[in-house]
Amino acid sequence: MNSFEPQIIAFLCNWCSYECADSVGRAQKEYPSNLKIVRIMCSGRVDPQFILEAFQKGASGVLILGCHLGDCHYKEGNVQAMKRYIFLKQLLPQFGIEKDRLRLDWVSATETEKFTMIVSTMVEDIRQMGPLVARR
Amino acid sequence: MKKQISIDPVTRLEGHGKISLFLDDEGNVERAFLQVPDFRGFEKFCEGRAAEEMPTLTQKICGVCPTAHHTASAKALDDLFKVEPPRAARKIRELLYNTFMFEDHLLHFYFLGGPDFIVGLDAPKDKRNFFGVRDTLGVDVARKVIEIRKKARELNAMISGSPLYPVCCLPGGISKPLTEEERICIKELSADFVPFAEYTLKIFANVFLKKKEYFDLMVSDIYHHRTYYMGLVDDNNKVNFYDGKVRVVAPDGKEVVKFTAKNYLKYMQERVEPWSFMKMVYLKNIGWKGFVDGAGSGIYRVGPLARLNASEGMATPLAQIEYTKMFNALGGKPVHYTLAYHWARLIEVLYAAERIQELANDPELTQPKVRSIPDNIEGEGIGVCEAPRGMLLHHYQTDRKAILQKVNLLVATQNNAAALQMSIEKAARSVIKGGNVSDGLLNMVEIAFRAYDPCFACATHIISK
Amino acid sequence: MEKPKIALYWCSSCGGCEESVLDLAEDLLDLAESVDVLFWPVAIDMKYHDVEMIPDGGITATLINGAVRMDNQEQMAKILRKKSRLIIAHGSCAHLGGVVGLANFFERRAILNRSFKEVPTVKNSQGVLPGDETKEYRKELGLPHFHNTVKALDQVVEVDYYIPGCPPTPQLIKKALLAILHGGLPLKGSVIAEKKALCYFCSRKESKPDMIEIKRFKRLYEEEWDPARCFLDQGLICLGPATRGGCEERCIKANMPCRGCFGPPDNVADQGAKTLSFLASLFESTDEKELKRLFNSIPDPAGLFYRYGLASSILKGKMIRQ
Amino acid sequence: MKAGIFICECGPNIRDAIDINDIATFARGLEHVVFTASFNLLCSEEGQNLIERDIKKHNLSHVIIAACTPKEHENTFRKVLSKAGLNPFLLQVVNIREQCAWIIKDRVLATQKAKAMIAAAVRRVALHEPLEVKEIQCESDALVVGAGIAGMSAALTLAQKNRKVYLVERLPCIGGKAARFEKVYPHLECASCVLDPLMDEVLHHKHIEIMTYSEIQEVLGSYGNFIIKVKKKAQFVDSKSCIGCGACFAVCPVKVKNEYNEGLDKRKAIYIPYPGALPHIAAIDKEHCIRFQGKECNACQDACPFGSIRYEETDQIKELKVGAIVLATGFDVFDPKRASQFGYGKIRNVYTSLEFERLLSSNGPTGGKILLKNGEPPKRIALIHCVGSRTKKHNEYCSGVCCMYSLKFSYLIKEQLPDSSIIEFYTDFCLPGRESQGFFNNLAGKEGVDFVQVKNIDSVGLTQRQDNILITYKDMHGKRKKLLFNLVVLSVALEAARDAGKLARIFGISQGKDGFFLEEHANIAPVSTSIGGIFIAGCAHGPKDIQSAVTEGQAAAGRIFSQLIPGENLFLEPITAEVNEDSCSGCKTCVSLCPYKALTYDSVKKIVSVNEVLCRGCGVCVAACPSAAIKARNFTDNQIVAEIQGLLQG
Repeated sequence: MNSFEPQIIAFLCNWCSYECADSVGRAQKEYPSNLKIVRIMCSGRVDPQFILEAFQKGASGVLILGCHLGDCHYKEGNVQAMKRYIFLKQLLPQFGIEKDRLRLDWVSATETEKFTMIVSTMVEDIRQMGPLVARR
Repeated sequence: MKKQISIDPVTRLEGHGKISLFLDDEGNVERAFLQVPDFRGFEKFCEGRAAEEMPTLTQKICGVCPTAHHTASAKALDDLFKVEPPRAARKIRELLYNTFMFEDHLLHFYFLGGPDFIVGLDAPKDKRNFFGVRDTLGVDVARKVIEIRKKARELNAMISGSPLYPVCCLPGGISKPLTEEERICIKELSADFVPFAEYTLKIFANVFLKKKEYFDLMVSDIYHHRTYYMGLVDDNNKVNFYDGKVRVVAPDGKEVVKFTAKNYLKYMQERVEPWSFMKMVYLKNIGWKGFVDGAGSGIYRVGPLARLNASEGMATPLAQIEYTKMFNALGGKPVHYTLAYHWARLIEVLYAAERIQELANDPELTQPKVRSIPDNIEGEGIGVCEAPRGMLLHHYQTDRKAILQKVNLLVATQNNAAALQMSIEKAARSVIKGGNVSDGLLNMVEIAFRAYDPCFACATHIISK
Repeated sequence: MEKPKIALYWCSSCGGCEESVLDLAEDLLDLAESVDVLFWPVAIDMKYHDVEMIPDGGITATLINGAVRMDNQEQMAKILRKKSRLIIAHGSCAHLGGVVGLANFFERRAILNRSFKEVPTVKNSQGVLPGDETKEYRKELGLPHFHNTVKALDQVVEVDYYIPGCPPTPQLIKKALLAILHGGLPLKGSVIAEKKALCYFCSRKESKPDMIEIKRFKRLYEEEWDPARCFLDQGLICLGPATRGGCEERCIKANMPCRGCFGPPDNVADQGAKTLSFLASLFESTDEKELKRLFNSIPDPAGLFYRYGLASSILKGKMIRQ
Repeated sequence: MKAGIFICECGPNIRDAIDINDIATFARGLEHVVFTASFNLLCSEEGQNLIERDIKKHNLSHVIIAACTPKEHENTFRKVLSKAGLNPFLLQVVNIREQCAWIIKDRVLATQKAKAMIAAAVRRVALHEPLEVKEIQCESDALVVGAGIAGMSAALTLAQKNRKVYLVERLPCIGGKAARFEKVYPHLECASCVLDPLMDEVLHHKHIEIMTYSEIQEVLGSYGNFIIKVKKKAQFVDSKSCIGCGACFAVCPVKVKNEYNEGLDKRKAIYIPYPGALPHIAAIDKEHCIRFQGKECNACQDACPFGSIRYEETDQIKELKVGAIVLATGFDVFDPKRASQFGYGKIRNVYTSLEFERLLSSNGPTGGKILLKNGEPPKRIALIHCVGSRTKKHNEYCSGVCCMYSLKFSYLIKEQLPDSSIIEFYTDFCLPGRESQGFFNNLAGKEGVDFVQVKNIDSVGLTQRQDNILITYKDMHGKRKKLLFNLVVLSVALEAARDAGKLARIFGISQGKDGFFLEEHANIAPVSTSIGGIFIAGCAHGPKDIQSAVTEGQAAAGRIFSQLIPGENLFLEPITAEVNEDSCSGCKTCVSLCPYKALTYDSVKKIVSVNEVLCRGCGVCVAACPSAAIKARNFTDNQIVAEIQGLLQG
């Protein structure tokens, strides 16, 4: 089980969180290579279908990062993201997916510490949960 | 060296079926099996669903008798939520239900079971179907059959939205009342139901009663089994499709028990055979004695003939006349001839048609109040009704939020399952001798179960507790 | 000239699709004139060995209904694929997996045990299961294998067209058959129904406000509702916005909300996820607790959003336990 | 499809952390990929030429560039594609520097991840569609609402570069509130010396069309092409011939409170707001003129030497076509009646700061003399800060200007009444900027000007004592104290204009919870709003001093200059949403989600349409659409799903 390396898909919004990932890079702070980033304009673009696709195609966890509430580049896109996230989180257990495999959080462009913290704890948590096997 | 013959799939019935015959060295039938090779496992996946969705969910068990499942389910919910539908709602449900019985029974006579006799047992197999019926009785009759069926469908669509799958039943009533315009329209649509039912009985008379070889076949030992019979009856022990008590009569016609559906667990038990997905129900207190008939065996039958055997008459005048006529012609109650199911079925068609007319003329039908809103969730509910093929029972248990925890369903054809097996085996043994097998003879085996109008789709989706 | 040859077959199904063919009523007779029906278990006496006689491509079109649950159904579907120039998935089960697909919330074992061992009506002390070896005629009496996962037809064979619906309307079946007989079939892979979602055709459309604001979802048994007003606006879940149109609004006419039997519109991979998406946007609240409460006021969301489409949804069912 | 992959070594940055050859070979093996190259520095002139050359040479149809973050050079590389004759959007940049090289120390893992990312990019770019940068023709004229200091600066700045500007003012005169001040800080210049030339220029500028006594009724269209309905209220005086001689008000029998002097004196029903108000033209106020109550009266008409009175005049609706809008609709002051402890309106000689400005003003009710109601000059004067500001009860914010104008008052009082003694009651001083502290220090030195700090303003209470006013308060140690005054000025908060809500609705912009118009972004887009082409300036956007109001007016003008150029088209963001009319069911799910009002329901077609001018391409509507009828250009569902698959399965 410990040898299991989870793959985590992260949806990052162009303005705060993707910028933050870049800052982390520029600061050359290390974080687990398990995280695979998909760049979108706004966390509000995240369609629940994307999250299910990720789980179906082999992700053991999905992370959504957006601008802090109130700081959304598009005013309230992140609010919509949050609503769908909360709804989907409630639904996942019926599909045998633990709620904690899906995570949403807010990071500003400068919160590099928070970013690396979120990523490494999530990778660790999911390594503990083990892999998911989707029906074919 | 044994020889196996299989009829696969068995045709002109609802669902998947296969008959396997095993001939001994003399070419005589040693054993015959009616296998049902399909299973959808409905049972499990209704757990966790919302109770109020069950009438529209469980009816997908069977596209031939969805209205039966829809109704049994709704009645189980009435019980679960402890609500009594308003009078108008109950009557509309009954109207919906009788129209469905009317239509479904006719379908069997003209499309499924009837063609064997209307077209002829000796007819080539590609003729033994509705198109053959069209050629035999003439295209006008065929068109009339279709027209009548269409009217029945329209009538039900008006009440329930869909001509096939009703969606109108809710705990404590139905989703919409009927307007006076609709009632008038219903009257017109159903105007020629009774005449057509009588006409169909005439056809039956011509085919069966006037043709000696068919009458002899009907009363021959090939298709004869002395079993118990079960059916719903009203307070006067008259046949009722929508509601009533469960009455069981012995092979000698005497009542052995009469119980309310709520106590079904006391009286009914199921058996599993490794060679079929269809479970077989039998009378618990008598028990399973193998595939044998007689008072000593718990095997019983349901459906049209069983209902007539288990009752003391029909609640409508014309049907009552036909009822007496049949028992007189076949030597009194109970009738054990499997092929008489065809006759009993058409008497029920007449009854349904008469009942539809009564209801269509009932002023209460258009009262606006059609729902009673429940104020508590009892947590357990049982609903029963007479499906075309026999008694159907839904049993639900839910949590406080009316989410299903346990479900149990006893379906018409399961009640007949053991009898079906006996019937085809007996028929096979009687008609196939000395290795002489032909399509015609094999069909003689098939007519043994077609008489029951079995529904294997239903029978293999038992949602179990 | 020779008539087109048609076959109908059912996999794991209820027979409703057959009935809806009979509901073609008088059109059925006319159609019967212009085609040869080679195989149709519910209506005519042709057996499997008759089917094997048919040369490859010998059938113009085969309508298959029902989901694929047993291995013999998969085999038959493959045989018919070979024999037929066109395969048409007929009805929700063949199209999406249908109600049967809900079984994908459970494992094979649990489903069998439930009905054949655990039920109170069953007396089965030896714990016999259908498909177990029989004492007599072991081989001959074997039963087909019961798969762990229910599949839609196009998950086992290539499907040319889809007729959606539980059941499909006779109109759509007619439309499809006429297109087959007289040409004019749409793009391969098309679903033969409307492109737009049900909402567009709904008689209650005008009553739907730009912004719906509801405090919670109501259960169908809780109260009566306005027979003319948008269900969503009344707090009743309706899958209309996420469901393909063409059903003739049967349920709406009966004053009942949509349950999604026509499946998602084109380009939607997961009807349930989309339903969740649009429901989430109905709420003003941004408070996590409140939103949880709102969502939890939906009983059995997965069973409702995926009523007909689970088997063909992105996840296809519950994750498999290792 | 022929995809080419260019890998940037970014000097040692990527080269040292990732096995370039390994990923190049891997990439070469991917479907659609016909060409791979790596280079030391792709963003360099040389690198760009190399890309352009290879695109042409191998006639590539799609390009993947594995380098640094797209936020750095995506545009650079898009230009390169254009130069090479490819649509710039057939490009996908893979961020292997920030996301691999710099954050994964293990070379093997870094290389592995880079491969997955490249595989994902190839799958994604295969689904890219060429996008056109759409252009729309647009009006370069502008509408400025509110002819206060901010509005005038915006109008002038625009007009100076020959933009036609419609300057709409609700009142009969321009200049806003500042025009009614006597002197302005920090240099105590006379306000009219500062403003009159400005107003004059506005008044006579050939590119500015002033519409006084006018109100906005309706706004249609969007950025570049607004259509505005303006109601010009009847003034009943011919603006051409009237010279404002005043003969008419002498004879007018009706007297009403003069709101332009904060009701401190009376005016007639035909009037000019205040001496020197511009334009200097009389107006009849219909509400009070007895003629319009049905009485027989021609007094003004008979008295007018120029025959300028036009009783028959009616309201006119004028339609304007403009490309952009500046809202500079100003503020209103806090009404102290809402804070009863100050006894405002009950106790004599208690004034709001705005009233006091009029008392000080040479064109005000007293001709600039500071007098008590009894005509005597006051001896002891109190100034109370923060009335209605910095308290949860009323306005949580600090109005930011009250300290300075209160200090200004002290200067001016001392100027006029050297022997008077002044006490300023305050809790804190807000003196930002280069000049303020000095302004305070100079005053603090003055004899007879004292500052009393109180714990909080709510602890200050006023009561009438004969002709005097008793002020009680808690000092910093919580001790109750009393002092006697004969005149008190309340430094009231600046609040959102009373009609801000109505305007917000008309223009479709948002308000903050304090009622002021909401900017698009507090830091990086302070004068634009969520609605493209609508800008805000001055106190309509929040409390401000004159300097900042002017700055914002000019800034708004600058935004318009930079985007609306006469004869040139407006370039639209190509990455926007697009509605597929065949699939849209008109379920309206998306409509309320769009923060830019870019989505509207077409009740004829029964579906929704996108206004690409307003859409910013966030994609919120796309995710919500249950019919997948909305496409997010360059972020389509299948592009993103392809990327996900690539990342997970290579």
